[in-house]
Amino acid sequence: MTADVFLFWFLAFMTIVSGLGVVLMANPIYSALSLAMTMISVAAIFVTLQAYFLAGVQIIVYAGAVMVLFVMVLMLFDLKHELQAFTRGRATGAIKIATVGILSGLVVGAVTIGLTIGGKNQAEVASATKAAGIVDTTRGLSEALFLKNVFGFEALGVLLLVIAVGTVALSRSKGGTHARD
Amino acid sequence: MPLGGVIFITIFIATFGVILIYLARWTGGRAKKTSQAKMDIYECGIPAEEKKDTKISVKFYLTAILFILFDIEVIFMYPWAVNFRHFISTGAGPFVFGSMFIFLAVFIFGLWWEIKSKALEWD
Amino acid sequence: MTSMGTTTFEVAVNLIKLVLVFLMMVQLVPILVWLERRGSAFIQNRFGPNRVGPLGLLQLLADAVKFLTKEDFAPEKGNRLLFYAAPVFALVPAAVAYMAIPMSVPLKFNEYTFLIQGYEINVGIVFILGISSLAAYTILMAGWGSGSKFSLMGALRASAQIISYELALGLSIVGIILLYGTFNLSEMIHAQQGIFSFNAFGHNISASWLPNWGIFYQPVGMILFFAATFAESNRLPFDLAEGEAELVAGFHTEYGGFKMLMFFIGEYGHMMIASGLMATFFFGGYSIWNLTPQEVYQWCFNLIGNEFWAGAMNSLLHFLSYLVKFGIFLWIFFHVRWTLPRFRYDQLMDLGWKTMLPWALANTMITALIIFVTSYYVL
Amino acid sequence: MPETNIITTIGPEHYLVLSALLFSIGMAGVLLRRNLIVLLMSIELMLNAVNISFITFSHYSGKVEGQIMVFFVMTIAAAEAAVGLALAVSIFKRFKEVNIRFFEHLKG
Amino acid sequence: MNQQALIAILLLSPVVGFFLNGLRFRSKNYILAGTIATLAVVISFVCSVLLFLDLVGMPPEARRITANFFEWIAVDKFKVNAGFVVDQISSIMILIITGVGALIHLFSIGYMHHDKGVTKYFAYLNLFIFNMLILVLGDSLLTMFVGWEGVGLCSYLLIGFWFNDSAKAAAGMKAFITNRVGDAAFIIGMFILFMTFGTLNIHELNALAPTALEASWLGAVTLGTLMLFIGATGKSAQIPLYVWLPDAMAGPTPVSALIHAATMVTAGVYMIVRLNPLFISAPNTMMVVAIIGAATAVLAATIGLTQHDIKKVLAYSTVSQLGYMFLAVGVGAFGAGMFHLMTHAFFKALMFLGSGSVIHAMHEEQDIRKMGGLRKYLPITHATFFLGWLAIIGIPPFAGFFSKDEILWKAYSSSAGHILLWAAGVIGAALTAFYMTRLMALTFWGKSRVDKNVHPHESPISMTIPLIILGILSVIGGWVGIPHVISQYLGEVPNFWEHWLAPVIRILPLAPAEHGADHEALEWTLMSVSVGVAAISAISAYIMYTKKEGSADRVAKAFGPVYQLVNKKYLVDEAYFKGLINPLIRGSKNLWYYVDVNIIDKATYKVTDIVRGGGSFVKSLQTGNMQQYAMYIGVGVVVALSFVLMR
Repeated sequence: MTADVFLFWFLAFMTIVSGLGVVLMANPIYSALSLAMTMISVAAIFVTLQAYFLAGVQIIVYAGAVMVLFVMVLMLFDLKHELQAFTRGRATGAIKIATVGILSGLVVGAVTIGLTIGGKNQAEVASATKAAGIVDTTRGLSEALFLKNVFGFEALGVLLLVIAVGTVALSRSKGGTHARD
Repeated sequence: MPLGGVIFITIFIATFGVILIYLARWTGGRAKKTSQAKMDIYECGIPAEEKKDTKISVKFYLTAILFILFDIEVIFMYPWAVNFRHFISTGAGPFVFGSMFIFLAVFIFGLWWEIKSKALEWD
Repeated sequence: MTSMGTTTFEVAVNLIKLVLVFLMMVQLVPILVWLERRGSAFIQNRFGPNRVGPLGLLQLLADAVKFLTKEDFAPEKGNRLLFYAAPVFALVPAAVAYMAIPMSVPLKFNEYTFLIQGYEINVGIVFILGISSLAAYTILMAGWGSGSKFSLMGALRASAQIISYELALGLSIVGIILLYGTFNLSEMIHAQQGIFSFNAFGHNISASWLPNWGIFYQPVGMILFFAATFAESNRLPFDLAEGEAELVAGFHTEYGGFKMLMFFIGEYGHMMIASGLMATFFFGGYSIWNLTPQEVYQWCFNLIGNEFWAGAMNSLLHFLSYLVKFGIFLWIFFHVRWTLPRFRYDQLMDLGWKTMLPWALANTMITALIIFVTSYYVL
Repeated sequence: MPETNIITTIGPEHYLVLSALLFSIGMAGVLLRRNLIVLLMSIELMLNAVNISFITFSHYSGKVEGQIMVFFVMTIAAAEAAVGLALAVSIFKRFKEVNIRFFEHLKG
Repeated sequence: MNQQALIAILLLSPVVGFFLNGLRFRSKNYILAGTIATLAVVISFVCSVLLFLDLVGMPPEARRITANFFEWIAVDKFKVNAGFVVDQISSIMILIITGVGALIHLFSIGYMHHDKGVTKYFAYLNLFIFNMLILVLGDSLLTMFVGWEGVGLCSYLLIGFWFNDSAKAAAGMKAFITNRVGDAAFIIGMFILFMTFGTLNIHELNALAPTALEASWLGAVTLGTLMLFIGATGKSAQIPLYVWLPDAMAGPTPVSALIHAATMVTAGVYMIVRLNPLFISAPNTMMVVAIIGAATAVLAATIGLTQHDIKKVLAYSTVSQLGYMFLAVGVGAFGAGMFHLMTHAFFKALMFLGSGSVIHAMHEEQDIRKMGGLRKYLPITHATFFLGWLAIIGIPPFAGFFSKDEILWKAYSSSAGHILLWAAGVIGAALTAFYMTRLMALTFWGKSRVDKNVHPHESPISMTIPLIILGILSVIGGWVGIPHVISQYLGEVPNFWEHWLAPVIRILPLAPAEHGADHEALEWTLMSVSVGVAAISAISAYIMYTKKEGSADRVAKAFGPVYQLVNKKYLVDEAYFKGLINPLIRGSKNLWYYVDVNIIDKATYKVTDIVRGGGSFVKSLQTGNMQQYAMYIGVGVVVALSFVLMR
């Protein structure tokens, strides 16, 4: 077992465990911190897939910004415990769990069956990757972003503007004791 | 990318920190509860009280939200900045330059709006 | 391990090197604390610690003993897990990020090349920004884990401040990225070696008496970056988190003993990152004035005559050069602390959002415009 | 054709299965948790899972478009989190709790 | 600069102005709005001039600049490009539109400064200029039709600009609906032409136009061109669809000058000139055009005699002059029609702007009976108006003389002409001279009948500058087309106009009988007759309305019923209401009551009841519980995925 393989299993383990932590922890702050851990693990997985820049963006945006916001809001509300972490209702609960289970089973099954059928081409896939050779991923990324998908890029700029305006408007809405004005 | 190294040193430092904590606990000993006041949180000598609705300004989380949004816009500029000379050399310079300036105009408009609407005022 | 080398020997050396860099950081902290205390005393016409050992140097050891013998305290109301985890996590981002800063020219040994840094990362800037942005968790965990209002307020303030200035920080280096066209710190330093020289309108302009440092191209960016790093490391004049008058000591009000020391190490670690990045971005990193490493190596080789030892000397000289720059910036951190008064919180936020951010934007746009005009048009 | 060991040879299917599992975990969170903020976090988890598969396909097909998609997804996820949290704060201001069931008031 | 880019700028500049003003339509900053709008049109004007100079630089046969921006519609054979053509005809049109347009924009800054919706007004004006440019530059009938509808829309918006006044809003609607009738015919015409020739491209249509004349009334070309002509009667206010134009004077006066005198209403004439080979091959259509034109010219002029509203007089004058243009194109004198179109644009825009200046000075008073003696107060307005007056009544050497004389000569001499057409033209000219002199006399000359509370004042400089420029153009505008009979005494000044238009105009041969050597003498005779008649008519009007007051009333009394009939515009509006509109309204009411309420509504209610029943069932699934919704999604995905995978 080479280091790379070990690394993958390690990261996959971390991802799944911290991901389970998000869902299973009763205290939402622990959930948030687990999620931050998941984000960082996912960033590491991006690195193993040679998406270096995106790994950095993942950490900056998700772990460094979005999750900080989550933690901040949770602390703002001071929600230490929930009286009841999970939804009630035995029948719907069963359906929900069954749905999730079947879905993951289906996808996992599909992926493994689909790719073991195509598995004999695995070596070819690998060599094709080498040939395609994303030599400088950041350069490829910027070329695709600023030359081919420039409209999406500008549209996202506008989207962010709209969100900024919208959240300010939302947070200004009156009501409750936490509102300042 | 030396991912292994990063993970190694992370685990190393975390272990190091945990060991230090335990070391200090071992050398200094755990705090003995000689009085309730000792174990209370520090509130300048006034008996600590816990209220459910501590008033904390919404501004904090508003700042965080605005940070996220602007941070992403900054992140968008990174791949542009790093390949800007490359773009110029391939002749796509004016296009990329123009598209980023439109993006920046939106950015500046957003910032201007936030300042104008007093979303960033901390009385 | 992945990309840490191909042979066992290389991997082992690299891993040991990582530990060494970390220990260097940790060991620098007491020295810096001593320096700060002596320095502040000097500035304020006091003596400072001068009883224990020569020049009070053994004060550090005394402090360490004191920290170790303090009893381990955690408030009952708080969350013990987060309360204890916070100081441990305070160490991690600072150290992991600092590892990526190159400190000297690579050392060649047989067929191996060892970098004088923890590890080289090809998206170094993004990596350092991302990892150091994780510091906000430490603060929030500590503040919330303490279960105290003062701590929580201090933590919220500190984290809001950190993220606000992270924006200005991130934007202030876009100019640098535009200039060098890379995220890789080593490549940036490489671009700054040698004499002052650049191309504009198809012509080369150079000055042999000046180094090719980034500060000459990005003075505004430098000022903004340096100011933002002050806020990022929660140092004066931006140490609102521990505004003694209102918030006692901010998020580490409840901390004492070794846990407190670990927060200190984290804070100094951020200062080290800031100083290292200042040197790397704007002052040629480890490079020596306007000389290239090849020239220095040639000089060493003429002096010694042995390739390996000449290389080692070369690395050492550059490391010293780095240390000088590094030290100057750390000293500026101390000096500013004992010179400037503290901001009020609204002034702090105004400075970050309404002054530094627009200036950083303007810097970026003007830099891009100049680069575009000077390289697109050939006269 | 040598026998490929599922443990020692890492291929795209490993990443995809990881992605699927993470997605299912996130989905379970969305379906089962009651705290609105945890719900939002679970959605982020699902988006991350999707990102993994995008990057996987991008890497194994040698095309950079997948990464662009991830970039966009990240942006939109952050925007979604911002709006979601703003809503959660509004709910909290009104009901002093961030239980998902208060969203029923939006039914009208 | 690239010619295609010039065309693009020419077209887009008003659009940019429209958006710049339209997006801030609440602003009351009239200087900014006016500057933006005027600049936009000035830029277009500069482009037009550059394009015109480019054309001049080309050899005469190749004077044609095309710009295909993109393929707009492509359905099987039916292909329409967003293509634009600048040739001899359209280059003149764009010069007029942007040149006169720019002057009118400038005038509006002063005229509209007190108005609340001034920014909106300028946005509409720019939009109009854009649509008008599309209309004239479009290389196919469909592109032209886009502009055709666009100018109709702008006309509607601007007539009803002060829509708080229900009469003005109604005037806008009247214009719009009347135009719709014509537009429907225009569309039918396009259908017929496409069915016949398989293309709508004007250039191709002209090339495909049969050289043999089509004698039948039911021939495709005749029907198609007739339908197009009916469209033109709507847009250009000819019998029977002229009724909207006098009412259109409800809009701001500069609008009347721009849209309802200089540009939009001439679109019909322009369209016929554009398609001249096609029209020539349909002599029956030509005859109809000429007769309608002549009839309109006389009829509108008679109504103009009796009106008291300064703008109404000018409006009927416009209808009458448009009649002249149709008369010209109807007898095959396309060049003369275009010529008159241009000179008319100058002097009628001038007179409308002058009347705007008067109205402005009189504080929104439009009744000429309450004016008089304004020459003292409004010297510049009077002087320029005077030039316009000389031009319109056809006194040499003013612009109107040359174009009108050309039309009258062609009406007589052309093979499609007739002496009766010529006579109608002369009568029209005499009437024109009469009522225009009456207008001058009642407004500017004689004793002041101005209300004591009103203190007339000269208009600001932004309003007088356009007047002066247009005044100069009204004098010299006709000199580009001096007919041979006159120019031979002036040192053989070439007739620039004819040379310019010659390559794109098919000229009907002169009637064989007139091919004699004495046609020069004949031309002189006819010319002196028409000028003489006009002069006598003008002098008599002058005497009647300034020297001998009350004589006009006596004449009116003497003609009693006829005068009343004319004053009430021949009761055409009333007839339309009685014969067409009221029956239509009654019919639709019946349709609504019997068909809609009883049959259609009942059926749809049945459907909604069913849907509502289903909806209330589905509604029970909407609990507001988001997680339940998410579960539905999940179950759906599972079902879909298993279907795909198990297949």
